[in-house]
Amino acid sequence: MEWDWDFTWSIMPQLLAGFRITLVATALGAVVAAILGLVFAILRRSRNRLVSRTTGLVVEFIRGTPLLVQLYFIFYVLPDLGIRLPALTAGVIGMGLHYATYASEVYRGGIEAVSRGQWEAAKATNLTARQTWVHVILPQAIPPMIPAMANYLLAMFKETPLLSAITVLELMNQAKSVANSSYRYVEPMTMVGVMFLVVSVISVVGLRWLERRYGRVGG
Amino acid sequence: MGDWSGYLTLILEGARTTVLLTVLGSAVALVVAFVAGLGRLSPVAAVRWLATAYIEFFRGTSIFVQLFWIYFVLPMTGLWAPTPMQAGVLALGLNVGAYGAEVVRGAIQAVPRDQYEACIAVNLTRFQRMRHVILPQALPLMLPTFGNNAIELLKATSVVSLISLADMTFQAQVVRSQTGSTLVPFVTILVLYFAMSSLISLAIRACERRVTRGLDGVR
Amino acid sequence: MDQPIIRIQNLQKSFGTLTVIDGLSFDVMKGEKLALIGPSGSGKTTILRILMTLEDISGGRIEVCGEPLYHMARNGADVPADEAHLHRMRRHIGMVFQHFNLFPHKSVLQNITLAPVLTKGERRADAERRARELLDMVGLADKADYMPSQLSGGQKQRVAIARALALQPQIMLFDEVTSALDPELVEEVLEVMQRLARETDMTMLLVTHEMGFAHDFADRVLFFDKGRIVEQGPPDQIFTAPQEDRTKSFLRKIIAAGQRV
Amino acid sequence: MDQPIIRIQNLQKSFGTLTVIDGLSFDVMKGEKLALIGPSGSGKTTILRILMTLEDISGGRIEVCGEPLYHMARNGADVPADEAHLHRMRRHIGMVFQHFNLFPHKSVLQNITLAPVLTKGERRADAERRARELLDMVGLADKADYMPSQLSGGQKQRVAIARALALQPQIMLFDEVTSALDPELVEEVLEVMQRLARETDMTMLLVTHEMGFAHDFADRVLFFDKGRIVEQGPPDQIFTAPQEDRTKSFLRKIIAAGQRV
Amino acid sequence: DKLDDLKEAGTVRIAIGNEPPFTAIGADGKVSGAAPDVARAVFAALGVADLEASILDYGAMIPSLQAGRVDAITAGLFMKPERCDAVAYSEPILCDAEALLLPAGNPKGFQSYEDFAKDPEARLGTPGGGTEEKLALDAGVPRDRLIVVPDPQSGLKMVQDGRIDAYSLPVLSLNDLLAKSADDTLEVFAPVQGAPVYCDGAAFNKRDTDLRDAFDAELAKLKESGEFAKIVEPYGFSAQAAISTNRETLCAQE
Ligand SMILES: Nc1ncnc2c1ncn2[C@@H]1O[C@H](COP(=O)(O)OP(=O)(O)OP(=O)(O)O)[C@@H](O)[C@H]1O
Ligand SMILES: Nc1ncnc2c1ncn2[C@@H]1O[C@H](COP(=O)(O)OP(=O)(O)OP(=O)(O)O)[C@@H](O)[C@H]1O
Ligand SMILES: [Mg+2]
Ligand SMILES: [Mg+2]
Repeated sequence: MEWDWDFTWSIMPQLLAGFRITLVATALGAVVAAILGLVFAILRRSRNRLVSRTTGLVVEFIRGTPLLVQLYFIFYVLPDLGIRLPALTAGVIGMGLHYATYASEVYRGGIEAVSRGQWEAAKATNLTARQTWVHVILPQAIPPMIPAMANYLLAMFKETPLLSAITVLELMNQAKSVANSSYRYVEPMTMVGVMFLVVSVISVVGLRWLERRYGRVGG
Repeated sequence: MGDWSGYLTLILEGARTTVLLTVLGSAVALVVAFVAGLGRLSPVAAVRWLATAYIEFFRGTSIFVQLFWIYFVLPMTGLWAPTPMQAGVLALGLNVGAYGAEVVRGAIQAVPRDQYEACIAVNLTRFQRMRHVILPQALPLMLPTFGNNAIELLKATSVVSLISLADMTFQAQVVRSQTGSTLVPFVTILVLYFAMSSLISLAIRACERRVTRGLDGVR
Repeated sequence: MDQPIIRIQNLQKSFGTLTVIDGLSFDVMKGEKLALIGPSGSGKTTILRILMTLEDISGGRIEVCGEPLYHMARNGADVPADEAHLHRMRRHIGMVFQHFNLFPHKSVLQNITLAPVLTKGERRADAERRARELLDMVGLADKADYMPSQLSGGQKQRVAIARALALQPQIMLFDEVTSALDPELVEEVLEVMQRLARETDMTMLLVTHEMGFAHDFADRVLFFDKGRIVEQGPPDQIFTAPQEDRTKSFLRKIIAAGQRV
Repeated sequence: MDQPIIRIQNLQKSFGTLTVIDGLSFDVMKGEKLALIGPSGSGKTTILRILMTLEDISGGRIEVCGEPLYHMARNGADVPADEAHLHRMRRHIGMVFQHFNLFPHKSVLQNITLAPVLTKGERRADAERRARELLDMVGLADKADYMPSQLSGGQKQRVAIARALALQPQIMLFDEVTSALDPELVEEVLEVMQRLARETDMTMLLVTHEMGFAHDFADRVLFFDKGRIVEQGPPDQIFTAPQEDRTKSFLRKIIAAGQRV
Repeated sequence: DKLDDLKEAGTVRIAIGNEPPFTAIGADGKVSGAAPDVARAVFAALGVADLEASILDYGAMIPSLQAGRVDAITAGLFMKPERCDAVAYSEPILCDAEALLLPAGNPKGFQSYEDFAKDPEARLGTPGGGTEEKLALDAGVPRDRLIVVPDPQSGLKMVQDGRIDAYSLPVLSLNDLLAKSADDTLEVFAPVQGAPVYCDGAAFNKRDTDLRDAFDAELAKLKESGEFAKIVEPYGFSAQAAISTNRETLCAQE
């Protein structure tokens, strides 16, 4: 089976349309993950045992089971409970929820990496709890988180093909569709590989830059 | 419809495949992680370069694409036609191994420089340094992340259905289309996945306790 | 120096099962300069941290400026203080740490003005003017716009002192403020503190391993061991004519290690 | 004390564009006890690290026990030393670090026996017997089976000394071995070193900020500044009658900070 | 040649789909269904006793055949010109017309793929890259209203949940799906007007035409003897439909 360039060019518009959906899903998923992750992190720090334990269990559960199965659940089972989400929305929520559990760990690491001395200095200069968070802790905690967060963003991007299981027409789904109707698998799949690789390589370069710029949290 | 115990057996057979993939994949990943991780720290530039290329390639492209290449494209070259199990184990092992390699490198570099210098001062050779001083201290740093990697690998096994391996997710799909029930098979496998990932966490924690014995107060 | 500004009564402090301070009582007069000395682990740092409300107490009572620190009156009874009460009491107290704890993401000037602007609502311009005066006093007038990472240890510590002074506390706590410094840099910090001690009537509590400086600085020296006061008195008496065996052996070791007292 | 055991000739060392040691030359006689003093950043540590082959050199030549350290003869010409040559040369030299650098995952005894067994092929039983003798000498005979984390700083440092001695080097390097210790723990370490200095004819190089100890310990004191020797001589001369202004001002600051010299 | 190899090995590897009644998997994991049963009978006659079936994505079947991962596909993969170019088909085996799964009573009155093109709100579900998708696209249904459904069960669920107005598959597949769901709010509309009747055949690698010819010979015997009808008719397929047409006709039919 040899490579057919004409065919490759003819399927590019369709693949690019899928690529656009992939990017949109990644971006929206990242926003959900960033916000929900912070919520998880804060709930896990709660003094109320019930709240922190329950959050812990939920986070562990989500982290311990495959995203694919969770997506099936959200898309195909939730309607039985009266919640019917459009495919892309379900995908964004599923990915966002899954990656929020990773993000919450990054938040935790970033906050814990701020030295105890900073909390104490804030107390000794009589700042309130809110002032301490806003002016002392978060400005120091967030920059070192950026590389780890960016890493998960990239990981999430690479997992978007799972969305084809819930009928989102992203890049991989488009490629499969093309492959199925043309019986040529190699060109579309290779182009998908190339697109992922291009984005990843660019991101890795960007990541290195972020790591140099902001340092790194933990291991 | 009906025969639930029969279909449950089907899912359990899938679970066996999932466990097998996870165990073998982790074994491959572990070996590869050490080879590539140490390779990145090699004094020989060519070895370093090779290790870096491997790591970046496998972290940069998605597991779907890697699996596809190993299973469909590799046989076309006439070199080797892996069975689905071999292809699955190889793809999972190489993919997760690339992440593990960075963990190995990070942990080794996290051993304080002081320790290398003490080794030189008592005149240990390069190999003796690694074997007796650096690795025993780096191992406890690697373990928690290795545990997370193993869980990632477990979750990634669900993608092997792409190449007709009847893993747990795949069998759940089969049961779903044969019985018409979505809820039951998916709840079953969610529980099973969570049980498996919890088992991995517990095992890793037990290992951690073993290797950190006597190291308390160091970190 | 007429009335106690700090009153510690039967103070108890445990970490888990480890009792670190066990029934400690002492008063500090307004304007007094106190040096706390004693072997490692004797609880000196813990006392300062308790006064700064960085730890909880396990028992006893502390009064600062005539008000209870860890308690407050509610409906006539003493109840544990809430965060608002602690916040109000902390106005009286400032602390300088062994490891400076400057805010690394703020410039020297911002480190000093942050708290006055936020907690006392001072206008930025006023706060900056006073910050510059304080920097001048600690000899760092030209470093206002530096970041902490660009300073030497001694300079950092002098900024930390200025930061604590900016809130104009009545009581200043110093915990081994020179022990993280290179020997050459120790003097510049001690000099600033000596000036402070001479020129202001602030109450000062100093924990230190520099016996020579404790001698010159303090009105009164407390020698601690195992969370209790073993001996106290004017520096001349403690350093040249200690009464207790524990004090004597401690001072002997310090001298043997090459320090003057 | 008849022939130089260390010979440093026109040594150069830069980190990037920063020249830290610039044309340094001096000899050390067999059995001599040398103290290196000087302000922070003057290059004292760097010299010890170069002798221990923990750094590369940028220029110049060093001989240890009559052999070049960073060079080796090949086909009649001097070429940079390879790892095997360095490994051979390191047998002559031992070093004790400021932060002890014990192996945290090995017991005290294993810390001491590890290198003799691995690098000199000693039998375990022999190595352990000698390790126990050394532990006895540093006053820690009862701590053989402790882990380093269970020891105090002073005890850790004495184990580190025993570990270095176990390899029976001809030259011992000490880099500020007490400056990470609590003052009370300093003496026990200095005592061990003093004993060593008196009782063995090992050559010793000591970097320290404890002027009093340098005075008692050394046959000769080198005062460094900016990577050069400013002044050298017997301790009495350097500490009581320094010739150079730089030396005088350095000692003045040290004394002002509370040290005896 | 290939057949000798298979006889030697004693088993033939076939690709099947996960779509009753073309294929069925029992609770014991045993593979049955019309397509594998016919293949089993023919290969038994050829002297290959065992049949090792792997379930594949429709899209992955032809690449698997080309990569030598399976010896044949018997999965209800309908003959169409492009497919006939890619693989070597046997004579027709299972024939079926297209149908729609939609709410009982067909409230919006869909009868053909064109009807979906005309109604600007209508959403139609089809398998990705399948025959139905192609027919719908040709009929002018825009891409964004044509939902790629990963598997039949998901399609059923999406019609039930109102995510799509109809789901299109071959008649017998939908009948089986609906029967299993026992959902009387849905019905199957068949056949879709203007859509041709398709038949599948066993598909072989283009290199293995000898094997295909041998298969054809035995298949013809089965059809002759009436054995063929006994196998496929219990599953709802018409034996006559397969016997009355042939490969040439079907491969030419767009
Ligand atoms: N957060 C804590 N948790 C448990 N134990 C603690 C904690 N902080 C202090 N301690 C213990 O309390 C005791 C007193 O400690 P503290 O730091 O007050 O001593 P110190 O007199 O300041 O000693 P040093 O001279 O070494 O600074 C020590 O035994 C110490 O280990
Ligand atoms: N690895 C390094 N990279 C860059 N510069 C270095 C490095 N090690 C040391 N230096 C620089 O070399 C100079 C000499 O350092 P060195 O540690 O030898 O001084 P020192 O005399 O031991 O000082 P101290 O008394 O503070 O220990 C300093 O300016 C230091 O910043
Ligand atoms: Mg303390
Ligand atoms: Mg030094």
